[in-house]
Amino acid sequence: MKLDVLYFAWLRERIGCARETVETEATTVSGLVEELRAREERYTLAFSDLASLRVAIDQELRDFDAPLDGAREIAFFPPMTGG
Amino acid sequence: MKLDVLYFAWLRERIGCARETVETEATTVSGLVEELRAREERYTLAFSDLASLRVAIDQELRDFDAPLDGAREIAFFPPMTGG
Amino acid sequence: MFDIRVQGAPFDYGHECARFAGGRSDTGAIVTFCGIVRGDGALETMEIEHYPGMTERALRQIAKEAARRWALGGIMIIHRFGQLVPGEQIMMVATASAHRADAFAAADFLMDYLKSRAPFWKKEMRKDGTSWVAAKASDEDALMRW
Amino acid sequence: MFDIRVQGAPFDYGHECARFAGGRSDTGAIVTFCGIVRGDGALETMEIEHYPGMTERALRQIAKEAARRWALGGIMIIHRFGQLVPGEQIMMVATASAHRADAFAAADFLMDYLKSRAPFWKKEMRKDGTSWVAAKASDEDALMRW
Repeated sequence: MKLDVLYFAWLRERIGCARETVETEATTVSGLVEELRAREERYTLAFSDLASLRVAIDQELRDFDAPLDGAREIAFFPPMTGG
Repeated sequence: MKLDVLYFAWLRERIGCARETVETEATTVSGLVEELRAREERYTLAFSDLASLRVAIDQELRDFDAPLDGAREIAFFPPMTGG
Repeated sequence: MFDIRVQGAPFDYGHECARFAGGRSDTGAIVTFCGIVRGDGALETMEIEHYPGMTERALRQIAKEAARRWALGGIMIIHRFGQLVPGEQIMMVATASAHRADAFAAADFLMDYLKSRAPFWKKEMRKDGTSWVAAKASDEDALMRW
Repeated sequence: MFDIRVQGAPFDYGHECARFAGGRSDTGAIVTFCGIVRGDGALETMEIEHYPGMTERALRQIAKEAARRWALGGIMIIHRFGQLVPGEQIMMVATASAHRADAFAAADFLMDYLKSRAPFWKKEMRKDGTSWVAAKASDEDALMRW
Protein backbone atom coordinates (compact mmCIF):
# COMPACT_ATOMS: atom_id res chain seq x y z
CA MET A 1 0.00 0.00 0.00
CA LYS A 2 1.24 3.48 -0.91
CA LEU A 3 0.69 6.33 1.55
CA ASP A 4 1.48 10.03 1.64
CA VAL A 5 3.17 10.64 4.98
CA LEU A 6 3.37 14.22 6.30
CA TYR A 7 5.42 15.66 9.16
CA PHE A 8 4.92 18.98 10.89
CA ALA A 9 6.74 21.30 13.29
CA TRP A 10 9.76 19.81 15.13
CA LEU A 11 8.98 16.35 13.73
CA ARG A 12 9.38 17.74 10.22
CA GLU A 13 12.67 19.35 11.23
CA ARG A 14 14.03 16.17 12.86
CA ILE A 15 13.10 13.93 9.97
CA GLY A 16 14.26 16.52 7.47
CA CYS A 17 11.30 16.43 5.14
CA ALA A 18 7.69 17.63 5.12
CA ARG A 19 6.15 14.90 2.98
CA GLU A 20 7.16 11.58 1.48
CA THR A 21 5.49 8.64 -0.19
CA VAL A 22 5.82 5.43 1.81
CA GLU A 23 5.28 1.87 0.60
CA THR A 24 4.02 -0.10 3.60
CA GLU A 25 2.70 -3.49 4.69
CA ALA A 26 1.44 -2.09 8.00
CA THR A 27 -2.22 -2.37 8.92
CA THR A 28 -2.24 0.18 11.75
CA VAL A 29 -0.59 3.51 12.46
CA SER A 30 1.57 1.81 15.11
CA GLY A 31 2.71 -0.72 12.51
CA LEU A 32 3.67 2.12 10.16
CA VAL A 33 5.58 3.84 12.96
CA GLU A 34 7.50 0.59 13.62
CA GLU A 35 8.50 0.41 9.95
CA LEU A 36 9.61 4.05 9.93
CA ARG A 37 11.60 3.61 13.17
CA ALA A 38 13.44 0.68 11.59
CA ARG A 39 14.55 2.76 8.60
CA GLU A 40 17.10 5.21 9.90
CA GLU A 41 18.22 6.73 13.16
CA ARG A 42 16.53 10.11 12.47
CA TYR A 43 13.17 8.25 12.37
CA THR A 44 14.03 6.21 15.47
CA LEU A 45 14.80 9.43 17.33
CA ALA A 46 11.83 11.36 15.96
CA PHE A 47 9.38 8.61 16.94
CA SER A 48 11.04 7.71 20.25
CA ASP A 49 8.14 9.03 22.38
CA LEU A 50 4.69 8.51 20.86
CA ALA A 51 3.05 10.17 23.87
CA SER A 52 4.48 13.45 22.59
CA LEU A 53 3.06 12.93 19.10
CA ARG A 54 -0.32 13.06 17.43
CA VAL A 55 -1.51 11.40 14.23
CA ALA A 56 -4.15 12.26 11.65
CA ILE A 57 -5.49 9.84 9.05
CA ASP A 58 -6.87 11.64 6.02
CA GLN A 59 -6.94 14.89 8.01
CA GLU A 60 -8.84 13.49 11.02
CA LEU A 61 -7.16 13.08 14.41
CA ARG A 62 -6.90 9.38 15.32
CA ASP A 63 -5.20 7.09 17.83
CA PHE A 64 -1.98 5.24 17.08
CA ASP A 65 -3.82 1.92 17.08
CA ALA A 66 -6.19 3.07 14.32
CA PRO A 67 -6.31 0.83 11.20
CA LEU A 68 -4.82 2.14 7.98
CA ASP A 69 -7.24 0.47 5.57
CA GLY A 70 -8.27 2.84 2.83
CA ALA A 71 -6.06 5.62 4.19
CA ARG A 72 -4.26 7.88 1.73
CA GLU A 73 -2.64 10.57 3.85
CA ILE A 74 -1.06 10.04 7.28
CA ALA A 75 0.23 13.05 9.19
CA PHE A 76 2.43 13.00 12.29
CA PHE A 77 2.96 16.06 14.45
CA PRO A 78 3.45 17.32 18.00
CA PRO A 79 0.48 18.47 20.11
CA MET A 80 -1.06 21.56 18.58
CA THR A 81 -0.39 25.05 19.89
CA GLY A 82 -2.78 27.30 18.00
CA GLY A 83 -4.82 30.23 19.22
CA MET B 1 -33.54 65.61 58.74
CA LYS B 2 -33.83 66.69 55.12
CA LEU B 3 -33.22 64.11 52.39
CA ASP B 4 -33.25 64.11 48.60
CA VAL B 5 -35.42 61.17 47.60
CA LEU B 6 -35.14 59.84 44.03
CA TYR B 7 -37.40 57.44 42.15
CA PHE B 8 -36.58 55.55 38.95
CA ALA B 9 -38.35 53.52 36.26
CA TRP B 10 -41.90 52.38 37.08
CA LEU B 11 -41.57 53.65 40.64
CA ARG B 12 -40.95 57.16 39.27
CA GLU B 13 -43.99 56.81 37.02
CA ARG B 14 -46.28 55.54 39.81
CA ILE B 15 -45.26 58.22 42.26
CA GLY B 16 -45.31 60.86 39.54
CA CYS B 17 -42.03 62.54 40.29
CA ALA B 18 -38.34 61.79 39.85
CA ARG B 19 -36.98 63.64 42.86
CA GLU B 20 -38.30 65.38 45.94
CA THR B 21 -36.99 66.75 49.20
CA VAL B 22 -38.36 64.94 52.23
CA GLU B 23 -38.28 66.07 55.84
CA THR B 24 -38.14 62.94 57.96
CA GLU B 25 -37.78 61.68 61.52
CA ALA B 26 -36.96 58.14 60.33
CA THR B 27 -33.69 56.50 61.33
CA THR B 28 -33.73 53.68 58.78
CA VAL B 29 -34.78 53.23 55.16
CA SER B 30 -37.75 51.12 56.35
CA GLY B 31 -38.82 53.93 58.63
CA LEU B 32 -38.67 56.37 55.73
CA VAL B 33 -40.73 53.99 53.58
CA GLU B 34 -43.37 53.82 56.37
CA GLU B 35 -43.61 57.61 56.42
CA LEU B 36 -43.92 57.78 52.64
CA ARG B 37 -46.57 55.04 52.56
CA ALA B 38 -48.61 57.00 55.10
CA ARG B 39 -48.61 60.12 52.91
CA GLU B 40 -50.84 59.32 49.97
CA GLU B 41 -52.25 56.33 48.18
CA ARG B 42 -49.80 56.58 45.23
CA TYR B 43 -46.96 56.04 47.74
CA THR B 44 -48.83 53.22 49.50
CA LEU B 45 -49.28 51.46 46.15
CA ALA B 46 -45.77 52.17 44.89
CA PHE B 47 -44.20 50.78 48.07
CA SER B 48 -46.61 47.87 48.53
CA ASP B 49 -44.02 45.19 47.80
CA LEU B 50 -40.54 45.98 49.04
CA ALA B 51 -39.22 42.66 47.67
CA SER B 52 -39.66 44.14 44.20
CA LEU B 53 -37.69 47.27 45.08
CA ARG B 54 -34.08 48.22 45.69
CA VAL B 55 -32.66 51.14 47.60
CA ALA B 56 -29.43 53.12 47.36
CA ILE B 57 -28.10 55.44 50.05
CA ASP B 58 -25.79 58.10 48.63
CA GLN B 59 -25.48 56.06 45.43
CA GLU B 60 -24.56 52.77 47.13
CA LEU B 61 -26.93 49.78 47.10
CA ARG B 62 -28.11 49.04 50.65
CA ASP B 63 -30.72 46.97 52.50
CA PHE B 64 -34.03 48.40 53.67
CA ASP B 65 -32.93 48.10 57.29
CA ALA B 66 -29.87 50.29 56.70
CA PRO B 67 -29.58 53.36 58.96
CA LEU B 68 -30.10 56.80 57.45
CA ASP B 69 -27.63 58.69 59.61
CA GLY B 70 -25.60 61.11 57.57
CA ALA B 71 -27.43 60.18 54.38
CA ARG B 72 -28.18 62.92 51.86
CA GLU B 73 -29.63 61.09 48.87
CA ILE B 74 -31.94 58.06 49.00
CA ALA B 75 -32.97 56.39 45.75
CA PHE B 76 -35.71 53.81 45.29
CA PHE B 77 -36.02 51.72 42.14
CA PRO B 78 -36.97 48.32 40.72
CA PRO B 79 -34.31 45.62 40.16
CA MET B 80 -31.89 46.75 37.47
CA THR B 81 -32.09 45.54 33.89
CA GLY B 82 -28.97 46.86 32.20
CA GLY B 83 -26.68 45.17 29.72
CA MET C 1 -6.61 50.82 33.19
CA PHE C 2 -10.37 51.58 33.27
CA ASP C 3 -12.20 53.25 30.40
CA ILE C 4 -15.80 53.64 31.53
CA ARG C 5 -18.35 55.67 29.59
CA VAL C 6 -22.06 56.23 30.12
CA GLN C 7 -23.49 58.15 27.20
CA GLY C 8 -26.59 58.86 25.15
CA ALA C 9 -24.71 58.92 21.86
CA PRO C 10 -24.06 55.80 19.78
CA PHE C 11 -20.59 54.28 19.90
CA ASP C 12 -18.68 52.50 17.16
CA TYR C 13 -18.14 48.93 18.36
CA GLY C 14 -15.59 48.05 15.67
CA HIS C 15 -13.61 51.21 16.28
CA GLU C 16 -13.63 50.64 20.05
CA CYS C 17 -12.50 47.01 19.62
CA ALA C 18 -9.64 48.12 17.38
CA ARG C 19 -8.61 50.87 19.76
CA PHE C 20 -8.79 48.60 22.80
CA ALA C 21 -6.76 45.82 21.15
CA GLY C 22 -4.30 48.17 19.46
CA GLY C 23 -0.76 48.56 20.72
CA ARG C 24 -0.98 45.73 23.21
CA SER C 25 2.02 43.46 23.11
CA ASP C 26 1.91 42.76 26.85
CA THR C 27 -1.58 41.25 27.01
CA GLY C 28 -2.17 38.55 24.41
CA ALA C 29 -5.88 37.96 24.97
CA ILE C 30 -8.74 40.36 24.29
CA VAL C 31 -12.41 39.52 24.92
CA THR C 32 -15.22 41.86 23.96
CA PHE C 33 -18.96 41.69 24.44
CA CYS C 34 -21.52 43.79 22.60
CA GLY C 35 -25.21 43.98 23.47
CA ILE C 36 -27.65 44.82 20.68
CA VAL C 37 -31.34 45.75 20.95
CA ARG C 38 -33.07 42.57 19.86
CA GLY C 39 -36.01 43.09 17.52
CA ASP C 40 -38.98 40.74 17.41
CA GLY C 41 -41.21 42.58 14.96
CA ALA C 42 -43.33 44.19 17.67
CA LEU C 43 -40.62 46.17 19.47
CA GLU C 44 -40.48 49.74 18.21
CA THR C 45 -38.21 51.54 20.67
CA MET C 46 -36.28 50.69 23.78
CA GLU C 47 -35.71 53.41 26.31
CA ILE C 48 -32.92 53.07 28.83
CA GLU C 49 -33.16 55.07 32.02
CA HIS C 50 -30.22 55.34 34.40
CA TYR C 51 -29.15 57.01 37.63
CA PRO C 52 -26.54 59.60 36.69
CA GLY C 53 -23.69 59.58 39.18
CA MET C 54 -24.50 56.21 40.69
CA THR C 55 -24.17 54.50 37.31
CA GLU C 56 -20.56 55.55 36.78
CA ARG C 57 -19.80 54.74 40.40
CA ALA C 58 -21.34 51.25 40.19
CA LEU C 59 -19.55 50.46 36.92
CA ARG C 60 -16.25 51.57 38.39
CA GLN C 61 -16.78 49.36 41.45
CA ILE C 62 -17.61 46.36 39.23
CA ALA C 63 -14.50 47.01 37.11
CA LYS C 64 -12.35 47.33 40.23
CA GLU C 65 -13.67 44.03 41.54
CA ALA C 66 -12.86 42.33 38.21
CA ALA C 67 -9.34 43.78 38.30
CA ARG C 68 -8.93 42.45 41.86
CA ARG C 69 -10.00 38.93 40.84
CA TRP C 70 -8.11 38.51 37.57
CA ALA C 71 -4.80 39.68 36.11
CA LEU C 72 -6.03 42.27 33.62
CA GLY C 73 -4.23 44.79 31.45
CA GLY C 74 -7.35 46.83 30.75
CA ILE C 75 -11.12 47.07 31.13
CA MET C 76 -13.51 49.05 28.96
CA ILE C 77 -17.23 49.52 29.60
CA ILE C 78 -19.52 51.66 27.43
CA HIS C 79 -23.26 51.80 28.17
CA ARG C 80 -25.80 53.97 26.45
CA PHE C 81 -29.00 55.48 27.81
CA GLY C 82 -31.97 57.08 26.07
CA GLN C 83 -33.97 55.85 23.10
CA LEU C 84 -32.71 52.99 20.94
CA VAL C 85 -34.26 51.01 18.11
CA PRO C 86 -33.81 47.30 17.29
CA GLY C 87 -30.39 46.56 15.85
CA GLU C 88 -28.71 49.40 17.75
CA GLN C 89 -25.77 48.65 20.01
CA ILE C 90 -26.65 49.25 23.68
CA MET C 91 -23.38 48.56 25.40
CA MET C 92 -20.06 46.81 25.26
CA VAL C 93 -17.36 45.58 27.58
CA ALA C 94 -13.79 44.61 26.75
CA THR C 95 -11.08 42.96 28.81
CA ALA C 96 -7.37 42.43 28.12
CA SER C 97 -5.21 39.87 29.83
CA ALA C 98 -2.05 37.85 29.30
CA HIS C 99 -4.23 34.72 29.50
CA ARG C 100 -7.43 33.92 27.70
CA ALA C 101 -9.11 32.31 30.71
CA ASP C 102 -8.76 35.54 32.71
CA ALA C 103 -10.02 37.71 29.84
CA PHE C 104 -13.07 35.47 29.35
CA ALA C 105 -13.90 35.17 33.04
CA ALA C 106 -13.55 38.91 33.63
CA ALA C 107 -15.79 39.87 30.67
CA ASP C 108 -18.42 37.34 31.73
CA PHE C 109 -18.25 38.64 35.32
CA LEU C 110 -18.54 42.28 34.20
CA MET C 111 -21.67 41.43 32.20
CA ASP C 112 -23.30 39.53 35.05
CA TYR C 113 -22.71 42.33 37.54
CA LEU C 114 -23.52 45.14 35.14
CA LYS C 115 -26.83 43.44 34.37
CA SER C 116 -28.04 43.29 37.98
CA ARG C 117 -25.97 45.83 39.91
CA ALA C 118 -25.62 48.89 37.68
CA PRO C 119 -28.64 51.24 37.81
CA PHE C 120 -30.11 50.90 34.33
CA TRP C 121 -33.75 50.15 33.54
CA LYS C 122 -35.18 49.22 30.18
CA LYS C 123 -38.61 50.19 28.93
CA GLU C 124 -40.02 48.72 25.76
CA MET C 125 -42.33 50.63 23.46
CA ARG C 126 -44.15 47.89 21.58
CA LYS C 127 -46.88 48.00 18.96
CA ASP C 128 -49.35 46.89 21.63
CA GLY C 129 -48.16 49.15 24.45
CA THR C 130 -45.24 50.03 26.68
CA SER C 131 -43.78 48.07 29.57
CA TRP C 132 -40.75 48.00 31.82
CA VAL C 133 -38.53 45.00 31.30
CA ALA C 134 -38.67 42.76 34.38
CA ALA C 135 -35.45 41.55 35.96
CA LYS C 136 -34.93 37.82 35.48
CA ALA C 137 -34.30 35.50 38.40
CA SER C 138 -31.65 33.85 36.22
CA ASP C 139 -29.72 37.13 36.06
CA GLU C 140 -29.67 37.38 39.84
CA ASP C 141 -28.73 33.70 40.10
CA ALA C 142 -25.84 34.27 37.67
CA LEU C 143 -24.08 36.37 40.35
CA MET C 144 -23.75 33.30 42.55
CA ARG C 145 -21.32 31.80 40.05
CA TRP C 146 -18.62 34.24 41.13
CA MET D 1 -23.63 30.78 9.60
CA PHE D 2 -19.87 29.94 9.61
CA ASP D 3 -17.20 32.34 8.42
CA ILE D 4 -13.88 30.50 8.73
CA ARG D 5 -10.65 31.86 7.29
CA VAL D 6 -7.08 30.58 7.48
CA GLN D 7 -4.73 33.12 5.98
CA GLY D 8 -1.21 34.47 5.93
CA ALA D 9 -2.33 38.08 5.58
CA PRO D 10 -3.16 40.30 8.54
CA PHE D 11 -6.83 40.92 9.34
CA ASP D 12 -8.46 44.02 10.76
CA TYR D 13 -9.93 43.02 14.12
CA GLY D 14 -12.01 46.18 14.54
CA HIS D 15 -13.38 45.93 11.04
CA GLU D 16 -14.25 42.25 11.49
CA CYS D 17 -15.98 42.95 14.83
CA ALA D 18 -18.05 45.72 13.21
CA ARG D 19 -18.97 43.54 10.26
CA PHE D 20 -19.88 40.58 12.44
CA ALA D 21 -22.04 42.65 14.79
CA GLY D 22 -23.58 44.75 12.04
CA GLY D 23 -27.14 44.24 10.91
CA ARG D 24 -28.02 41.80 13.69
CA SER D 25 -31.33 42.54 15.32
CA ASP D 26 -32.11 38.86 15.93
CA THR D 27 -29.12 38.03 18.10
CA GLY D 28 -28.57 40.51 20.91
CA ALA D 29 -25.25 39.21 22.22
CA ILE D 30 -21.87 39.26 20.48
CA VAL D 31 -18.67 37.91 22.01
CA THR D 32 -15.30 38.25 20.31
CA PHE D 33 -11.86 37.02 21.23
CA CYS D 34 -8.61 38.26 19.74
CA GLY D 35 -5.20 36.67 20.29
CA ILE D 36 -2.14 38.90 20.01
CA VAL D 37 1.54 37.87 19.84
CA ARG D 38 2.79 38.65 23.32
CA GLY D 39 6.18 40.33 23.46
CA ASP D 40 8.57 39.87 26.35
CA GLY D 41 11.56 41.78 25.09
CA ALA D 42 13.39 38.67 23.88
CA LEU D 43 10.83 37.43 21.33
CA GLU D 44 11.67 38.64 17.83
CA THR D 45 9.36 36.66 15.56
CA MET D 46 6.70 34.02 15.95
CA GLU D 47 6.20 31.60 13.10
CA ILE D 48 2.95 29.71 12.80
CA GLU D 49 2.92 26.48 10.81
CA HIS D 50 -0.31 24.75 9.92
CA TYR D 51 -1.64 21.76 8.01
CA PRO D 52 -3.45 23.16 4.94
CA GLY D 53 -6.67 21.29 4.35
CA MET D 54 -6.91 19.72 7.77
CA THR D 55 -6.86 23.13 9.45
CA GLU D 56 -10.00 24.37 7.67
CA ARG D 57 -11.64 20.99 8.26
CA ALA D 58 -10.81 20.94 11.98
CA LEU D 59 -12.02 24.53 12.47
CA ARG D 60 -15.26 23.72 10.68
CA GLN D 61 -15.84 20.68 12.89
CA ILE D 62 -15.19 22.72 16.04
CA ALA D 63 -17.60 25.42 14.82
CA LYS D 64 -20.24 22.79 14.01
CA GLU D 65 -19.91 21.30 17.46
CA ALA D 66 -20.33 24.77 19.04
CA ALA D 67 -23.44 25.37 16.91
CA ARG D 68 -24.82 22.00 18.05
CA ARG D 69 -24.31 22.83 21.74
CA TRP D 70 -25.53 26.42 21.85
CA ALA D 71 -28.17 28.50 20.06
CA LEU D 72 -25.98 30.64 17.84
CA GLY D 73 -26.74 33.07 15.06
CA GLY D 74 -23.20 33.09 13.69
CA ILE D 75 -19.63 31.96 14.21
CA MET D 76 -16.50 33.55 12.82
CA ILE D 77 -12.96 32.18 13.09
CA ILE D 78 -9.91 33.81 11.51
CA HIS D 79 -6.45 32.32 12.10
CA ARG D 80 -3.20 33.45 10.55
CA PHE D 81 -0.12 31.45 9.70
CA GLY D 82 3.41 32.52 8.74
CA GLN D 83 5.66 35.04 10.43
CA LEU D 84 4.34 37.47 13.01
CA VAL D 85 5.97 39.97 15.34
CA PRO D 86 4.97 40.92 18.90
CA GLY D 87 1.82 43.03 18.97
CA GLU D 88 0.41 41.48 15.79
CA GLN D 89 -3.02 39.87 15.89
CA ILE D 90 -2.79 36.09 15.39
CA MET D 91 -6.41 35.07 15.38
CA MET D 92 -9.93 35.91 16.41
CA VAL D 93 -13.23 34.20 17.02
CA ALA D 94 -16.68 35.76 17.26
CA THR D 95 -20.04 34.33 18.28
CA ALA D 96 -23.55 35.76 18.07
CA SER D 97 -26.51 34.56 20.10
CA ALA D 98 -29.81 35.77 21.48
CA HIS D 99 -28.41 35.17 24.97
CA ARG D 100 -25.12 36.29 26.43
CA ALA D 101 -24.44 33.03 28.28
CA ASP D 102 -24.53 31.09 24.99
CA ALA D 103 -22.32 33.60 23.19
CA PHE D 104 -19.75 33.52 26.01
CA ALA D 105 -19.74 29.73 26.38
CA ALA D 106 -19.44 29.16 22.64
CA ALA D 107 -16.52 31.59 22.21
CA ASP D 108 -14.73 30.07 25.21
CA PHE D 109 -15.34 26.56 23.81
CA LEU D 110 -14.10 27.54 20.34
CA MET D 111 -10.88 28.87 21.84
CA ASP D 112 -10.27 25.79 23.97
CA TYR D 113 -10.78 23.42 21.05
CA LEU D 114 -8.95 25.55 18.52
CA LYS D 115 -5.96 25.68 20.89
CA SER D 116 -5.56 21.90 21.19
CA ARG D 117 -7.41 20.40 18.24
CA ALA D 118 -6.69 22.58 15.23
CA PRO D 119 -3.35 21.80 13.53
CA PHE D 120 -1.30 24.92 14.23
CA TRP D 121 2.20 24.97 15.72
CA LYS D 122 4.06 28.00 17.00
CA LYS D 123 7.79 28.50 16.78
CA GLU D 124 9.50 31.34 18.58
CA MET D 125 12.57 33.09 17.23
CA ARG D 126 14.13 34.63 20.30
CA LYS D 127 17.28 36.64 20.83
CA ASP D 128 18.90 33.54 22.35
CA GLY D 129 17.64 30.97 19.82
CA THR D 130 14.56 29.38 18.33
CA SER D 131 12.19 26.87 19.89
CA TRP D 132 8.80 25.28 19.28
CA VAL D 133 6.16 26.31 21.80
CA ALA D 134 5.25 23.29 23.93
CA ALA D 135 1.59 22.44 24.43
CA LYS D 136 0.45 23.08 27.99
CA ALA D 137 -1.20 20.37 30.05
CA SER D 138 -3.64 23.07 31.20
CA ASP D 139 -4.80 23.56 27.60
CA GLU D 140 -5.55 19.86 27.25
CA ASP D 141 -7.27 19.87 30.65
CA ALA D 142 -9.42 22.82 29.56
CA LEU D 143 -11.23 20.53 27.10
CA MET D 144 -12.62 18.49 29.98
CA ARG D 145 -14.74 21.46 31.02
CA TRP D 146 -17.03 20.88 28.05
